Amino acid sequence: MRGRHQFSIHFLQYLDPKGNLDLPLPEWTRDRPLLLSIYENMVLARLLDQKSVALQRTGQMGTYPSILGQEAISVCTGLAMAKNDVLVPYYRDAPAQIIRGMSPAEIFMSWGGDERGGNLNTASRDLPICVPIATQLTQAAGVATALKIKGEDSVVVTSCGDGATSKGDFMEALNLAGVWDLPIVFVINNNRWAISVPLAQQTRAATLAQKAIAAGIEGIQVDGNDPIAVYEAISKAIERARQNNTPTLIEALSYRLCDHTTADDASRYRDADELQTHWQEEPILRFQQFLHQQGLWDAEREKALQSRCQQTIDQAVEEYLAVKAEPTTAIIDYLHAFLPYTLESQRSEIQQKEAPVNT
Amino acid sequence: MRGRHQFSIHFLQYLDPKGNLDLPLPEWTRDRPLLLSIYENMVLARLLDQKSVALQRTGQMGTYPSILGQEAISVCTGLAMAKNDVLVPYYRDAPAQIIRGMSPAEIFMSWGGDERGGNLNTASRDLPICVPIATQLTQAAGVATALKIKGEDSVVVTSCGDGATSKGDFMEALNLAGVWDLPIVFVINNNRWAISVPLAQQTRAATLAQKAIAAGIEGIQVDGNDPIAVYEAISKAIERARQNNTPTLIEALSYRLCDHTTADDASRYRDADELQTHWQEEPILRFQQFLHQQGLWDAEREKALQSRCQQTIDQAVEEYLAVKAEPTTAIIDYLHAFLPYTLESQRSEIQQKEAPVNT
Amino acid sequence: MNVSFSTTDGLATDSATALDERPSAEMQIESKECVLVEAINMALHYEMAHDASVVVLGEDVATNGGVFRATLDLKQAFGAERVRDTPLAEGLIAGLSVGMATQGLKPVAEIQFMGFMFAALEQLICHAARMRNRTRGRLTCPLVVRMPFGGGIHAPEHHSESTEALLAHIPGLRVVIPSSATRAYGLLLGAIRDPDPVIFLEPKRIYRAQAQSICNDGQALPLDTCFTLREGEDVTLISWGALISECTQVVEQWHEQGISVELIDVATVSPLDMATILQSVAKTGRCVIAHEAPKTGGIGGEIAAQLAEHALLDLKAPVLRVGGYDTVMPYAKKEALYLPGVAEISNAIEQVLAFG
Amino acid sequence: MNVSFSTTDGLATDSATALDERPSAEMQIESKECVLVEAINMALHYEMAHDASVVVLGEDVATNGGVFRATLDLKQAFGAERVRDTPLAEGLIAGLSVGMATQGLKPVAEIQFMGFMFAALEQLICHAARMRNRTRGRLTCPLVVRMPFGGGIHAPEHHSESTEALLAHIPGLRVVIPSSATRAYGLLLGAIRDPDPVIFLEPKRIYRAQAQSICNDGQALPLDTCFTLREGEDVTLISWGALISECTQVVEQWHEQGISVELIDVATVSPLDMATILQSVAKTGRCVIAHEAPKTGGIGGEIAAQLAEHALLDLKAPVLRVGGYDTVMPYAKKEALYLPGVAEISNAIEQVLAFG
Ligand SMILES: Cc1ncc(C[n+]2csc(CCOP(=O)(O)OP(=O)(O)O)c2C)c(N)n1
Ligand SMILES: Cc1ncc(C[n+]2csc(CCOP(=O)(O)OP(=O)(O)O)c2C)c(N)n1
Ligand SMILES: [Mg+2]
Ligand SMILES: [Mg+2]
Repeated sequence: MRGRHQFSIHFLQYLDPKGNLDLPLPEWTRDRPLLLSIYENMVLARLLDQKSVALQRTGQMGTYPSILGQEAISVCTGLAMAKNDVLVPYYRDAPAQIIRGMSPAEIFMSWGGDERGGNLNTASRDLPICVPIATQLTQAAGVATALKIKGEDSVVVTSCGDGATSKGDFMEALNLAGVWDLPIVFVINNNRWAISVPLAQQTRAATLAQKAIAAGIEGIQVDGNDPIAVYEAISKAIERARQNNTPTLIEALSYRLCDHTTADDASRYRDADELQTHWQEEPILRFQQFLHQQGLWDAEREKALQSRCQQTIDQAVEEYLAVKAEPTTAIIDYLHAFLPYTLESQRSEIQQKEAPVNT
Repeated sequence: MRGRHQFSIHFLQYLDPKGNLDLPLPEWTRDRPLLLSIYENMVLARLLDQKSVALQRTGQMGTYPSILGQEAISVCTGLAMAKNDVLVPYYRDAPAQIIRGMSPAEIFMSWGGDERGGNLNTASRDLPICVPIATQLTQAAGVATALKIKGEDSVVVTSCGDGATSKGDFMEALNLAGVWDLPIVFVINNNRWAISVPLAQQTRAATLAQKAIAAGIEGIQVDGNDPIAVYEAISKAIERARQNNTPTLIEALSYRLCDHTTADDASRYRDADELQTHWQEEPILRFQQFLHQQGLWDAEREKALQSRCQQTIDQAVEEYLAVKAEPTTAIIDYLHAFLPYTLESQRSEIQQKEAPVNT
Repeated sequence: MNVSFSTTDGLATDSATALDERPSAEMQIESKECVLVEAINMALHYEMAHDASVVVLGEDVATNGGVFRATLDLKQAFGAERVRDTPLAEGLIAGLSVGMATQGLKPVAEIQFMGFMFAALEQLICHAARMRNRTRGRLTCPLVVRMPFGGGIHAPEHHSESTEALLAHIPGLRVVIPSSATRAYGLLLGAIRDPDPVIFLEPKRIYRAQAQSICNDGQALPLDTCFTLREGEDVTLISWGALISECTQVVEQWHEQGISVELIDVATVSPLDMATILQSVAKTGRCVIAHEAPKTGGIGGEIAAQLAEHALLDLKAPVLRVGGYDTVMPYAKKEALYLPGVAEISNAIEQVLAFG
Repeated sequence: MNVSFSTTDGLATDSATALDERPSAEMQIESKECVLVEAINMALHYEMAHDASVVVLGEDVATNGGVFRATLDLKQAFGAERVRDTPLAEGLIAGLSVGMATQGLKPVAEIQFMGFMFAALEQLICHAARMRNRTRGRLTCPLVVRMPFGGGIHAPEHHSESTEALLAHIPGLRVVIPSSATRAYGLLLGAIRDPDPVIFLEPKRIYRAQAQSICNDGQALPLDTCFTLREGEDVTLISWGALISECTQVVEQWHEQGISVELIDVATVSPLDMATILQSVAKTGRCVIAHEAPKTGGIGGEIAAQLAEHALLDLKAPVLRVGGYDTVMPYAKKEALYLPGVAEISNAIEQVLAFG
């Protein structure tokens, strides 16, 4: 306990913004289908994102938080996890949720103000997205504790934004993961902004990864727009968690190329140049160039992929817009397993109201 | 932001448990009155502590948290602060509060269940002790912010226990102190136990001082039973805070030689050997031996001091037991600056009740 | 003895039928003289032995058995995996419980004192109460949060409050308060087996009051009914928790004067079993409600309001509420001034009797 | 213009006399057409200009001027020292405010949405509401916590709740809710000048509804009275916040049918100005209370209870409450089903008129 203690935080990057390698590729990159799947999911994510914004703008969906430029983080999270693992996501994790079996239509539903969007395929035990910042993190620790108590070899992956690291829950969860040896991976999408508050006003820490030191756990910083670095860090962390119940904090450095949500106007507080420079580092083009260099990609493939994804999205929109309204009583029927008799009169009142027009 | 980051935490100790020096003494130790004052205040603190426990055992006071063995931390805190600085204490800081002008009788009153104990001398702007763990820390950050806004050159010193470092508020306050450059010093009394929970079950961090790294601020670990190390660390930290608004986290390693409070029985969860070994490191005897070696102390001085302190305590007890009961309406008269008319009828009800017998 | 883990989906039904599932022949049943806190401990031992998905967590609950000893010997009996001392963070305790509950465990968390529950409210209100609704039943939150509450034990600041009304206003949370050892045993079993979140408030002032002989047969009590402790014709007296003792004294006093008071222990303050209360007031026409919490905004107000709405014509006198004053709970020396007692309750009854 | 800092001791009196201290001649007074959120912004500008101890803090309040623009241009006008974007932590925002307030500042904190207030409750309930009492007046907490609240704007989960009853039950906290631009201006000034903590809840659904011409004269409104918006003889209709708009429509409707409804805007829901309400019900004998919060345990219950206690003989009909259902606030698609509206309120009035 006494004496001098040394700590260090490393930064991991394989692909520079131009898509050139500055480290030898890890083993797993031999798996070409995986590389292509990373790319395809990022492309799908971006199209889904664009469509979501469009639906909101045309009044067909509610407020939506775009993930423009941050696709690599959530995509690699989804791909690095095993089916039996549990995802405890935050609201910019649609890509991971889709990879884990949620349909794009369900994503639209959640943001369209329909609770059924959180139902996923009923087989899943992933948590739905969480709006109160950082509150998902202590829940994730609880999920990891449950897996451990039940003797499963599954792990938990949970995520949050840079702003979330200022809320006490973040450190409470990290600290517990350390002292209880929980099989959990914390992924921070450091997109440099919390609505209008830049990272520099969020903390004086040089990195967010070093917050792991306070909990006595592993922390690493990666280029969050480099899919290879992100996948490598997350899959290694998952492995450690699965083998030895060792928790890890991963800070994925990215940038929010969009407004905070469709309700926000970032031009009020962020200057255009900063935005422009970060467009040079966005993950999709970067990874496409890499695939080209590896001889894994060409214009034709790109064209095919784009239209394939576009189709998926268009179908999802149709599906979404065709969804039948829930019975009005749904607003009270899921409150408890069994409706307390005291609520029966309220339920019949609700039953007599007609469903509101879908807005 | 990117790249490799290095951090280290140092441990400071001048006096080993036998009172022998293992480092050259700092400048300020030439100030003999100060050295003696440290010792005298520790002796007073211990007598006050014994008396408080006795009062509780005899039903003359409520639950009381002893500070046995941890006197050096609070005493040096009180002595290192300037009059104009602000203390935001926790419940084991009676020694610092007394040094800053609170009377022992007021200490008895607070623990005797009388709000007037929190009134101090009305000139003071120190906060009273805080029961909900760690909640004083964000308040302390607010006090420091106020001092800064008002352009004062005063600083804030706040304290908490080792268990408190697990509560989110702790990190929220630390993080803010860093990003707002606050003139504040955080002192952790690491007495190794949070009621029945040992430090090893509180966190996996090797030190509590390293939690400063998460906030990007200075952290240092000191032997909390070595008054010279504690005073040195706190006064230097206060100086930095006053000069450059640089916050510091100080972990003072000590040990709870007593039960958690008079309501606790530590023998249920802590083995006697551990307790015995830590008696070898307690601060008062250690410092007395040091003073002897420095030729500053002898049996006669000790005798005189003991009786002087005993007198102070005895007077305080008399004072405490002689305190007149407050008017019954005091329970509502301090709720607001002006009693809302809606409470007038309740007030007159209260007025008609006679004061409960002092228990 | 069922030691299989309930699946997330299975949970609701498991718990729903839990009562029947437990033939009392299953284990030899002993009866025991217990005070309230011992009854709680007995219920925890029983349920942990019969349902491996039950997990206990909180500050000082494991090695120390809880600062009030409610979780005594659970760690010895069921091990450190299922009985856990947490780091010091109420928000964490609540968040952990929510997370565990979504994965088929049944966490029984202890908040050491109700005065320290506030850091846990974000998880309880935003998540525990909503997880089932938010996921349309895919994930559920069968957790219990136990908290000692109420005044009268000369404790330090923040150790004596009664803020049950805050929790009772949250749809999705059940709030249960025992007033005797027997009801503590049965209601806690009911709370743990309930497929949804339950806040279980323990009146610490009577933790070690009157012992009762409890048959450790695992029989749960329902969480949607008041208990009529004493039948009466002239006045209905409604209360819960520790004050039930004072109320009982008051009933005795009036009985000697030939006035029969019907005493109702609400027990589950949310959802409120108004049927029982309305029936009683329809009979007596007079009603007094007593609770320790500040009068304004307390649960007594909700009960009185429902009487004003549904029983106006039955009422022969104003509905009187006896509560704490609308001020901060005083420190120990003056808490007696704050707490309503026999005198105040008896007074109110006198007034409603005198009326009209 | 007073730019000296109030001392801790001086605070109470400073604030108490704040109203008189501000001769309206002091600065040239312009009137301006404002919607509610602009009126709040105007009051903040006015008070920061006249009292250097006022400090604004919260998430996105400085550079961005608040997500609803309530704090627009304050940073430009008064600088980054007094207008501060905090890190993302509501507990921190509350703790900071308590700390600042004890040192003679007057923090006006914003919680971005009421649904995120829970992490701040420990500080507000355990400290803001108690600091004066705990120190017998040595330290005080003259802070304001502003929060947008209520439904109807099709926001995501947790952005539409109305949990004012939780705060109204806490002795030591004032809870104030404007229902028009004019009252928002005056009540917020009153809240900032109040020597004790005030929770200021802003009905965001009407943030940009009807504009009113407001004279920026720094005149505060009192925080202990209801506002009778419409005199009437037949029924008393009581509400607050955004629902006042619907209530006004209801009053119109009934007016056309020759029924005069007295409309009371409670405005300060704690402490409750029952005198005004009792007076009105003594006149009309019939009362309907409407709020967005779940009906059970809402503030409507407290009002009805006090009527049942103090006005039983005046009541010609049961006191009816129109509230949200006792369920979780639905997501946007179905929030209209949850929220009480003109139909429900009008219905209740019809019932109390029909009774007896
Ligand atoms: C407890 C809480 N406080 C405030 C908000 C409002 N809010 C929504 S997102 C957000 C910023 C989050 O920033 P960050 O954590 O960096 O995540 P990002 O949105 O940038 O991905 C805020 C303040 C909230 N949802 N929850
Ligand atoms: C928020 C909160 N939770 C729980 C408690 C009950 N409690 C009082 S002291 C204590 C242990 C504190 O341990 P530590 O922080 O190490 O301080 P120490 O008492 O050891 O000096 C606990 C759990 C409390 N006072 N506040
Ligand atoms: Mg961000
Ligand atoms: Mg400790």
